[in-house]
Amino acid sequence: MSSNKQAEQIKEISGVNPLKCMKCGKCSASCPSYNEMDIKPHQFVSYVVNEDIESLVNSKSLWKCLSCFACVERCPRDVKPGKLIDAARQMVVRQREQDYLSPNEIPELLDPDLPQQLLVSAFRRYRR
Amino acid sequence: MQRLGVFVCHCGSNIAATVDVAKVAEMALMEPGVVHAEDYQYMCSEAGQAKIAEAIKEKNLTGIVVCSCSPRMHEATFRKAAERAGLNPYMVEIANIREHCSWIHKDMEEATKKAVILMRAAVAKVNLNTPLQPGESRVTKRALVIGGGIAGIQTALDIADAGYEVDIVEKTPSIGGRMSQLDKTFPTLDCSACILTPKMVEASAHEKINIYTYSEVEKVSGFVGDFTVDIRKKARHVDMDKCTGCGVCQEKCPSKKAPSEFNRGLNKRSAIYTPFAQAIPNVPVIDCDNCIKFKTGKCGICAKVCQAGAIDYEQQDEIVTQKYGAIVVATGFDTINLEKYDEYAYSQSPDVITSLELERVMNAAGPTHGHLERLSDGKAPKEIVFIQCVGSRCSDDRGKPYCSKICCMYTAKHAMLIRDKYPDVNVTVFYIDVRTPGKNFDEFYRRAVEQYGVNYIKGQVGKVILQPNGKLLVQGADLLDNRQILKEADMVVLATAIEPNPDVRKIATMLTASIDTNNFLTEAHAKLRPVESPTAGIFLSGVCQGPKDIPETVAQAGAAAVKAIGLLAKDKLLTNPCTAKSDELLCNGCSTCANVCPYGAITYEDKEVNDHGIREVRRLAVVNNALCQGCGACTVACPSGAMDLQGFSNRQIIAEVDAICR
Amino acid sequence: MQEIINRAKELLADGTVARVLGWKAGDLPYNPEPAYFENAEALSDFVYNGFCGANLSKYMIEASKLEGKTLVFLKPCDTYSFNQLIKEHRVDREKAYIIGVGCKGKLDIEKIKKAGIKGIESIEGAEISDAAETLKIQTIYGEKEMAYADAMLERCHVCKGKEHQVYDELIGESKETKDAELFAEVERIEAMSPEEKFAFFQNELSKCIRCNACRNACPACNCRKCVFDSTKFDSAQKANVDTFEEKMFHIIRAFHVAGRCTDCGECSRVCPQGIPLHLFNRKFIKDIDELYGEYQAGEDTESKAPLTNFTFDDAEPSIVGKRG
Amino acid sequence: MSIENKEFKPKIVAFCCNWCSYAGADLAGSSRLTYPADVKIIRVPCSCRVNPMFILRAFEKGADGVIMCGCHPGDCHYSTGNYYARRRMTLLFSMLDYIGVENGRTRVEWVSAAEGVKFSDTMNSFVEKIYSLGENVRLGDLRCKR
Repeated sequence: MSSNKQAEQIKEISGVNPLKCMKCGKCSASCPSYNEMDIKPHQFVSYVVNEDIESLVNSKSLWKCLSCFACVERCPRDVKPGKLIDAARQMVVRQREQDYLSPNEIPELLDPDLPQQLLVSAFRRYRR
Repeated sequence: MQRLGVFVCHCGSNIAATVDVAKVAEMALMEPGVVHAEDYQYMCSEAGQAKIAEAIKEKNLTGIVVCSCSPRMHEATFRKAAERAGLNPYMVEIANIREHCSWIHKDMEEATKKAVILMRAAVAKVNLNTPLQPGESRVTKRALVIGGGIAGIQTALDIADAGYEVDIVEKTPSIGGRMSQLDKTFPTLDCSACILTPKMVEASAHEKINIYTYSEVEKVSGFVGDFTVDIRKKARHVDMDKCTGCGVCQEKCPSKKAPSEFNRGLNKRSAIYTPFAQAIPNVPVIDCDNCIKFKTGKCGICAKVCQAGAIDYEQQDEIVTQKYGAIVVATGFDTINLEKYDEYAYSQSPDVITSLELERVMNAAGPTHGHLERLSDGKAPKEIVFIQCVGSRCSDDRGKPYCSKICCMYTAKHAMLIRDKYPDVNVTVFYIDVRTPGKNFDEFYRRAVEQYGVNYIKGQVGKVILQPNGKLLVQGADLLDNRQILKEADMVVLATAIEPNPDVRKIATMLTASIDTNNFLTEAHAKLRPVESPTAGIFLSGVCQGPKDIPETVAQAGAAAVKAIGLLAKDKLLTNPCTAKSDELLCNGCSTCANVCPYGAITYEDKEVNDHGIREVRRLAVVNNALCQGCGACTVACPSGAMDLQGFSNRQIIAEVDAICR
Repeated sequence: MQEIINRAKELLADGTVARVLGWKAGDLPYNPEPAYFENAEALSDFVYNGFCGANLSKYMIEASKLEGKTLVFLKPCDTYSFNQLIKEHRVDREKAYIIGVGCKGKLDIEKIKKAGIKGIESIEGAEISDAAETLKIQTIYGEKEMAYADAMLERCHVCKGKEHQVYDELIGESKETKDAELFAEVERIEAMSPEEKFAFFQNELSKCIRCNACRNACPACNCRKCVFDSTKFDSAQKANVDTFEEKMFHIIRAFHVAGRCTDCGECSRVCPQGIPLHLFNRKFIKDIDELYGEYQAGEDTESKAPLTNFTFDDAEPSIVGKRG
Repeated sequence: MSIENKEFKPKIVAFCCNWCSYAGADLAGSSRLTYPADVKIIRVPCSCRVNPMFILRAFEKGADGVIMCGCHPGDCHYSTGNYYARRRMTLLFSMLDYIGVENGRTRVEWVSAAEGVKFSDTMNSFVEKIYSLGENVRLGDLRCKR
């Protein structure tokens, strides 16, 4: 998939318009796992704008993000960097064809103490 | 039948790019009454107007239609051109084929079809136009300035120097406004009080300026040249003539619990108080909510200690009604409410303060008598952190979308003053961009960095944590070095966004001045008429129109004064001739129209009328053309159509509707 | 009724009034007409019974211009219209001597005919002094009977009450006749689908022959020169069938009287084609009550009419869509 | 914007008050915000100048939609004009709905001089609504039976 298409897909999944970012750095300032990241939260936005999705997807930050959404909460231009990196993770998961969860698969996977919310968020992310 | 001329403007390529102007002119010739049609590159240019004048004379036209830009732009130009050529200026109609057609449609064929329809509507309307003569209305040679800050004072001084009477209405007990709360001012670092108090004294001493303090505007009626304003002088409970301003009452007053608004609530004041030492007028005010005498009926010490016998507990509010020719709004600004910004811990720790509170802390007359100390424990701070753009440039609903313009300069000023007075204190400023445009401004900021070693870090602060040991931990990011920063600070100063004075919306409604969603008053034209409101006779001075610093405020105050003087200098004003007119034969005299007239322009009289031979005395509506502003509410309320609006008559609008729907 | 005639004779005799405005017996037992009576002899054919539905307050506009006072008999619902005319300075209260006559509900001859009663010679039980329970109608086909309530005008079934709003004297007692909900009919139409509503009104209005009876009878419709007769609005005469005002006549008339119409029901009573014109006015009254607070035109002579008044938090026009 | 029946070109009349919505329309123009060409604007001094007879006239002469724009309540240049307009239009729309005209064909929108974007968005959404409602047959001839 061309980098342009990937960037479009990230924007579509996250519903974020990265052009609204004014590069204030508040997301990086609020990020608890900033130091473990190679690409910093405020750079997610510029990577998506420059459509350099390859390095974003292969970066360590992809899996360092705790999805605490502090950056989404505090961004003054409501650019939601957390959602962008979450969408980038989607791209990786979807590439390995495990991206569609169908209802009939659920019975075997279901064990009694599986939290209901996990199912709902799994469906929210991986439904067709 | 009218002899009409239609002139279609290319407006360079603005119109001609998407509208086939030749076709519009060609179609115009097919309209009833049109005897002349032409198109030209720039109708509003001298050459264009000459073409109009020539066509009027040559073909003795009785009316013209100009298909061009918005009438709000050049209607006056084309009316004057017609008048110079001997045609009544109100026989001119404009078809807006630029803003409403060429600029918003891409397809040439579609845009041309719409332009032709708009031209047809204008021709249909001008066919029914009648020549009108503007009336005259008198001008009261007196101006009102709402707001007693530097903007209001400067405007009042300039108007008074031109020889006109001016009244200043100030809500707080003294004039001086926001500037009186500042310590120093940029870029020259002179002391704010030193440059403000002479102007305040000059204003109070000026025989043409009359100052109402502790007063508010309550009702405004009338219109340009003839405003009638009710001013409510709130009861001070101190007789202004007798009081000598000795201040004994303030010392002796036992109730010291009220937070001092002037010091931003950082310290307390007595129930009977003057906001600050150099207050003008230097007459105290009793704050009834905190005065023991008013709450419980006991006490009354101030009356006892006052030698001048000026205390008067029974004093009541007083309404002063005054007529004015011009009104200048100078209501100033305040910092926004920071409760929603809990990530900066503003409401958790007293050491997190706004820049305006820092002004009071550093001011000699302030709560800490000028010593820079932490408000929690009074110790001298070693580490101070400034955070820029708090609440500004935010598109969420917590803050304001605009840049407040003055914060970068006053933060550089604060940093410089602190480093100068306390060299061992480290100052760090977290910024997104430092915006210091204009004369000597960037040099001022560079001095703070180069000469005083203020540490500027590019990156917003994410969170300020109040630590158990009382120090503040600031979590920020340094985007240039790509490092996250955890800095301990003794004091954090927030460069808070500013917003217009909250009750300006009430004043705007009274003045029918238009106001935008951020509560800034809308100017008549953003570039060409920045100090006037679209409502004639209302002028804007200072931050009520938009964020600006003191130099710009004083410049705009002077400009507003000149505009007001220009209005007051006229003895008569030309009034809008498009006013309502009642047809004597049809009027039922039922007073429905008088009920809806916002200006009270309609009165009734019994008049002898000859209605097709029947002579009888009838009760008829009479419109006072000086008062009527031509809104048209009465024409719709009148069932029989007796009341009609000249310039926008029922038949004209119906003709436009027919032309559009043909 | 004799009591009314005697009182009128007294007032004429002692000169308090110069003329009497009442009803004169028509050629048939069920069509009395409004008439002036200058002297006592003329009063002999004065009549006041169940068929005197005409609202005399509109005639007072002309009567106010005549010399001396005019005695006028007003039913309770007529007095609302008189108050409204006072508010709009169309009548002169001093030139009118008002006697509030009792009312037991007025009759609608169309309903009697629709009940199959033809060839009417005389009707008993319609006098004001009668109990107004049943009507005995002598016809050429024998005697017929009909309940008074079934023959009553639609407006009397939703009567606003029997107190007179303005009067100098009161004569005769009244009888409550309200037995239906005021807005029932309007709500029934509102509940229809847009297609049904349009079909209902197209069917009703297509019967209209533009005779202007409704306009001439309506006390609120009192312009010296109606907008449909003047050149002010480019709304041409009634002859042109396809012009603008032909189609919208009833809607515009309803709009002009909105907030001023006292719901006296005259428009529907006088319409020769039997179109229920009151449905338009009553719809506006219902909207005004719902959106801007209960308002009964003619209850007083000072209050501002709803359409010449406003509050800061009036409903937005989009409420029409939401209300369904 | 869905334009299903290609040949159906709606006629839409917009009454704009000179001080606010007309200035809003100008701002939409100068900011080059597009909306369909079917909308034609008539300038009136204030929204209180719009007589219900104009709106009925527009419908009768073949308009498919009529929109009236004015200043936000409280911002009227003549202080109370739009309050009267608001009542008149509410009653008129209620009557039109009562006789069966789809109430999507009429609309009131308060647009200030600074709201160019709102003006173009309003026009776009209104025209789209009119396209979905199709041609206006109902008010063609209310009186004569088809």
